[in-house]
Amino acid sequence: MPEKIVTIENLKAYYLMESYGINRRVYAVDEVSFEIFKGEILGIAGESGCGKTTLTKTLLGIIKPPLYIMGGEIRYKTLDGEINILALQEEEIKKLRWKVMSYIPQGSMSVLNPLRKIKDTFQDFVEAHQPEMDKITFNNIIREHLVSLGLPLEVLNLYPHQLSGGMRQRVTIALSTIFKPEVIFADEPTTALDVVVQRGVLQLLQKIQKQAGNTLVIIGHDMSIHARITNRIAIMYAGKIIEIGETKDIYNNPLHPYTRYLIGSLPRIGDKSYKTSIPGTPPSLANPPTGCRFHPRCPDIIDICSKEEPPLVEIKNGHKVACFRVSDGGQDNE
Amino acid sequence: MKKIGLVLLLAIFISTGVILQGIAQQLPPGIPREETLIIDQIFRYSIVNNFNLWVSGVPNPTRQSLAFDTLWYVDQQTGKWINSLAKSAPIYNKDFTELTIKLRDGIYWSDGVKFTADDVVFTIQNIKDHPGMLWHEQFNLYVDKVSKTDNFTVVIKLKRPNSRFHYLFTTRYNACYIQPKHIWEKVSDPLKFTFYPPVTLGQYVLKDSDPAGYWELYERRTDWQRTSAGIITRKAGPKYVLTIFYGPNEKKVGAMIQHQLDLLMDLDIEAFQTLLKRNSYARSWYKDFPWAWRDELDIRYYGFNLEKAPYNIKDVRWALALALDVVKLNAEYIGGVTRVTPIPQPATPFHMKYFHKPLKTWLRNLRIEVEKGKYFKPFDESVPERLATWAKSQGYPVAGDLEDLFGIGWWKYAPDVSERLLVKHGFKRDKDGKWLLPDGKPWKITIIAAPDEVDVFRLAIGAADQWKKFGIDVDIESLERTPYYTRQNMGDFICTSSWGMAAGSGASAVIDKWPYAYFLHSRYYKPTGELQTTGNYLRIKSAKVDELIDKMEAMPPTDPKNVAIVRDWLKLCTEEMFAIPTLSFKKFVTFDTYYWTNFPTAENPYGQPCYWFMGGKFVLPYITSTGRK
Amino acid sequence: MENLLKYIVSRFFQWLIVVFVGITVIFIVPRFTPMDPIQTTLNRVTAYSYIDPDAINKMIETLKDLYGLKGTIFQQYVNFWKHLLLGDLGPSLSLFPTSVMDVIRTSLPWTIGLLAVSTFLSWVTGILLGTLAEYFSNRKWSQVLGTLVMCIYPVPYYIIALILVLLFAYIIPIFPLVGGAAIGLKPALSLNFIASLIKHGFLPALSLMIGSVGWIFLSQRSLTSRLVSSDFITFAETAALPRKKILSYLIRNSMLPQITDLALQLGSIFSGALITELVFSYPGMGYILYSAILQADFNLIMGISIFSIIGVSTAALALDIIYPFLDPRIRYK
Amino acid sequence: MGVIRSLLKYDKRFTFGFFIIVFIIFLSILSFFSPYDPSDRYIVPRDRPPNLQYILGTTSLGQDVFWYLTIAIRNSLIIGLISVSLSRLIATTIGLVSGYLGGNVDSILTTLVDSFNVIPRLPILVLISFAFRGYLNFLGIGLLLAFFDWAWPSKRYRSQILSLREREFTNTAIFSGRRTLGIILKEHVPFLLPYIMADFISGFLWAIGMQITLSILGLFNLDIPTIGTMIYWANYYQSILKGTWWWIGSPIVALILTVMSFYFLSVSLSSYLDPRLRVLRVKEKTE
Repeated sequence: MPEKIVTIENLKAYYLMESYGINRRVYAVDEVSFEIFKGEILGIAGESGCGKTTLTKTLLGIIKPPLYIMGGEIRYKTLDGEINILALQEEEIKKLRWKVMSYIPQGSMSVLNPLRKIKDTFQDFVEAHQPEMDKITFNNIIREHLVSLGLPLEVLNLYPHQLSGGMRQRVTIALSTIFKPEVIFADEPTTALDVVVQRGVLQLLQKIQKQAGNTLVIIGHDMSIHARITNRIAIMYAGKIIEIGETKDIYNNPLHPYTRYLIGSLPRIGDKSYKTSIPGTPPSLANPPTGCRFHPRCPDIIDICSKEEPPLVEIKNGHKVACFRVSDGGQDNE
Repeated sequence: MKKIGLVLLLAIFISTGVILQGIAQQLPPGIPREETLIIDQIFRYSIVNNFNLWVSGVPNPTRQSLAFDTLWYVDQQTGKWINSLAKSAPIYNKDFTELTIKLRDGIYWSDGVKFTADDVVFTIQNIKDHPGMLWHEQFNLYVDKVSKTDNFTVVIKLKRPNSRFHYLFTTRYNACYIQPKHIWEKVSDPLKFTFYPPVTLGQYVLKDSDPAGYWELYERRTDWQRTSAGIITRKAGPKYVLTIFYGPNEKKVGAMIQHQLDLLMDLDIEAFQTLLKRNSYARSWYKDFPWAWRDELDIRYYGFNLEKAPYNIKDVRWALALALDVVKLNAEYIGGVTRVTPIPQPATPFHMKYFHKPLKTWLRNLRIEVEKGKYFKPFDESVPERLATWAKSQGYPVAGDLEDLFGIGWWKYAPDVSERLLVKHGFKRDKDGKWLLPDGKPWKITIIAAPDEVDVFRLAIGAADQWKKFGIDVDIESLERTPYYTRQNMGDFICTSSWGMAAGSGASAVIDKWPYAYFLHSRYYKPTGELQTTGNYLRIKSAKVDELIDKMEAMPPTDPKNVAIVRDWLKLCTEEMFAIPTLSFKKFVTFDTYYWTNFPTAENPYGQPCYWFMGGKFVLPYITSTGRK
Repeated sequence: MENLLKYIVSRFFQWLIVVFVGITVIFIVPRFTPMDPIQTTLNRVTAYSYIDPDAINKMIETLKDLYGLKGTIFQQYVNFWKHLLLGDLGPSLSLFPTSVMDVIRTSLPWTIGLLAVSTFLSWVTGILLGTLAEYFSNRKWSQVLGTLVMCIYPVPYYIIALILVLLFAYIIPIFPLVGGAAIGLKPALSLNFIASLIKHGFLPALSLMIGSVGWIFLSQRSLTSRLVSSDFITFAETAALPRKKILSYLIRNSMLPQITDLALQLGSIFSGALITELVFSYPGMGYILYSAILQADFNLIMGISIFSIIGVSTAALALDIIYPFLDPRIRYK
Repeated sequence: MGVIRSLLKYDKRFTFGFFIIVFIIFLSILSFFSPYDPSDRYIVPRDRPPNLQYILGTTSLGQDVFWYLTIAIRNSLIIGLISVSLSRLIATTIGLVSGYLGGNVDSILTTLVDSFNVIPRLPILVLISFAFRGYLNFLGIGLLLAFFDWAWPSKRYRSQILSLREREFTNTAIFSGRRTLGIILKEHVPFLLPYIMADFISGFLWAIGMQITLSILGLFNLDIPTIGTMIYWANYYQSILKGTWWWIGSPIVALILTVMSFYFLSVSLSSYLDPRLRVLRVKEKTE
């Protein structure tokens, strides 16, 4: 059994909003439990609006109104033992960030301060966590880091707008990994990059993971990326994890009808069959369907689906699924 | 971030400190309040430390009375002739082509140089030589040659006979100031010369001034006895005079309430009454009602462009006059504090003596023809009484002679007569009672007026209200001075609520009225639409007027026969009703008797209270300390 | 570099055109009003004394000559440019023969002192408060401040000034009624003089600042609100950059439009603050210009306006040239 | 209507602004039922403090402050409206033409606008109203104010349009072959509208403020009752010194309420119409 590095238990993260008098509660992450193992590459997949970004935020401990944690725990294993970050003060969480857990934002985002040279941005980030570092050490560390990631040193003296999209994303990755964090969360790291650049960025991520042996969590809707790089995948639907397991198990034997749709949407070489898109639209998280949240779109619906929520049940070998048809054996494996 | 915060904090800290310091000392160190008379500077100097008052653009609110001097004065309060730099009145030869001026011996410039005939000769010659200086045109027009016969005698040869040349050196407000030769003779460009520090003849000398132009500080000369005011009054006056401009009236009132201002030029009645309530030491000419000083030589009137129909008709002008209720105009719009006058001369004690009272019988018998063969006597002697009744109803004490208080009378309020006069000329009323012109169009009058001249503006409102009541559509067009003058000069108006010289209302405290009538002579007349520059904006053009002006011109000003001619002139103006004179000027010249006393008042009218006129120099020495500190 | 030069040259030409047109308009407008500087002078000179009509007519000729008002408007216009290019703004007509430059010199220091300081202070205050208020928009004080600004900002300036002067010069008389410094105090680098300057300038500056702090506060808040949700700020926050750093990111990135505002404000201070000067009896260009208008002093109106026109257009020019240094993304076109 | 109702219910700024504006408009409509002609003076006892008969007291000119105020408010609003309508008409036209056509037209217009912008506004306004005050009626004043308030807004509109044109969706829309006008209407107007709305109100507030400034200087047509001229006359008769606070106080309070309510309304509306926030709302709905 691999070592757990993050344990999530019954996590509930809701948006509570009041706008023009309407009180709205958005169940972005609802009763989610899973764990992340040390040294693995975990994928979190799902359509946009399924709550995966909220989940990421919560895992990073970025909890700002209107987002509220309504219950559950997120425990990181650190040198000081297990820490439930939800019980920490904001300042304490901030100390963990970039060292214990780090974050790589979407590739399309302009995440670098446009008015600062890359060098200065690096300095800002480093100073934030190691204010006492002297200039020479700082320079050495950055150079070493960039070289180890195979990035040209010239970028340091450039402004963000002078970099290509791919280079910008690499620099961002370098920035996020400068302290060699234990867990790296990459939120759609390759979105909006073209295919060739995508591959380069993914290779970079793999390289980092291999070099430092840290844990990488990739959040994204693109199942082909998950297939290429992850060890395990968690599938999210409407604020819930509906299936989780080793990548090969999920791809070879998707148990949840939703997972099957997602995988079915992958293009395969030589496959000329018609790609069925998922019928219906994603449900509103503010007003999720009763019972199984997928039931209005599910082709294999049975009575209980609309009445009770299916629990996440382990089928075998850490492969878990939340579906009555699977757990009550009504669904064949092949 | 922190630094900015720190700076901000520091700024707040400092400013709080400054505030807590309380009211700063009003006066500079070493200038004791009890020795300083603080007077209203009237406006702010846009340019500072330029004392060249011989050019048009150098502002001169109060300097001339403190520091400058000329040959003769006429006190507009008493009518007294004062020989200032001159030792005696002007001496003309028989045909008025030569003027001899005798100067006082013993007057000194502020730098210790003796004042002599050279200075007078130099002044005239210098101004004559330099176009652009004030009085340049006049000297060129009249002066042939100027020379001295001895150190204290100047002889001026005139180009043509002129019995009034000395008016250029005789002042009500100002007259040609004398220049120190020993300073000016070294000046190459007298227009640009700033004359700073000024070397002057007055009993005060500039000590300090504000680079921003809000104040000037003067100090009494140690040799004040060697100035004209010193010689004539034999009194010293306050040691320091601070002239200061506080801003609009409410600020002046605020300053006087705090005893930071001793003497101010004028206030509107609202501000004045507030001041009285808040500062029991403050007062104006009278201790009680009617408070104000009413003896300035000027009047208010409604004027018409006499070339615009129907105002070219005498009866129409009379009709408009008779549709006015002067008691209401005075009481409700001006506060009832000034005198009424039916003739175009101010109702000051001096003028009432020579003109108003002697003309009363004539006024009483004056008739206007209402319809063919039917006459109406318009003069109303009961006006002073009615004003007194009104004043009593307001709870004001009314004491003394009613004529002295309110004037001799005015025209009757007789809208019925107005109506008949108008009907006679073909005017009609429409079914709503509104007047129609003889051609059937609605009658509309637009009165132009300048709001900064408070009384004329309020009188414009009054006339508008009363004529409206009479059935004429009236509105007021408020204009700033400059466009107001332009409109008048071009004849681009129907009715103007005005003041000053038109129809000969301006005056000096002398019997001679030629200087205030000559410009109505038809040789200076310009029709409507053409710019007239001399003052006849009413477009008066009359042979009778010409005849009287010619008569005046031929008469030396000192000739006693002048009175009769001037009376004829006033009769003519009144009969013709060129303009409708209403009230005498009034000013709330106000003083705070906390630190200083013995200002000229109704009880002690030793001089005119206009300290900013050149003659103010003969009043300042009488002002004495109360001893308060 | 070549780009820069080309840009500066073309931008300079635009500057020339703008200045030329602006000055021409100011030259023409007063001359088409029914105001006559000569008549105004005559009215002033003859107000209390009698002058022979012949003398008056001669005087008109002399004044026309001295005032440079001879000839057609076009001739006057050509003449005006001839003098202006030599740096000569001519004599003031209402304060004749004092030169326009001298008149301006008397008042300009006060105006620059008051307006530059209050503009700059309100700029700094507005930006700081605006940024903080948006960054901490959930805090009570931020909401109170926001509401307060919203209530005061739209109130016309005169009303604010009037209320201040009533409160602090009459009812609680802790500030002086008049002037730029205490009576008898000479301009000097002494603590006393500076304290007096601050004391006299405090209320006028405060009145000016209330409105402009409000304006900058509001605009800074809206600029910041866009930034706060922007990617790089979110990322920086995720990376747990210190608050100070984030605020400096916010300020630095919202600076460009604000600097534009500041520069144009500073460029336009030359025409003074008329209402301020009137209400607080404070010296400055506003009143000079106002009385120039009242007295049809064409040259003085021109002179002050030229300062103002050149001030604003030069500020705009300077901005366009230094923009790329402030924002590396902008390049000369 | 639904929008107003929901704004009224949940946005305090809007509620405040809306009710005050309704009240102000009610007052100005009331002016048509005034028992007095605004040019009538000395028709009621002078200088009476507020009482049951004259609820806002009377002036030193014998006018009823309340009824005079209703007319003043009406006139101020009308003049502001004339001015801002004209100026924004010019400004949007020039801004649109300049922003969309580009090229030479743009540079000529830009130079024109810039030349106009460098001219000091207040002095020229003072000069013109000083010289021609007598001829200024409602339309004249509106025109005059409008004439001095189109250049800056048109510059702002232009830059708004330029930045809109740079945005991605314009390109997408062009690629998808939609006609320019269609793009402008469908894609740009929703973004410009709140901007123009807010700018319209700020122009309105400027016009009112300028009325006040000119009136204080006595350079407005003083014979038209407006909030500004009312303050002028109150000052002229030394209302503050004399203690007739109701005379100067009423227009000032009315003025502050008016500008504040309009401003609140504009803030509230523009945040409601702001596309960025609207996107947010749409998101909230679907999530």
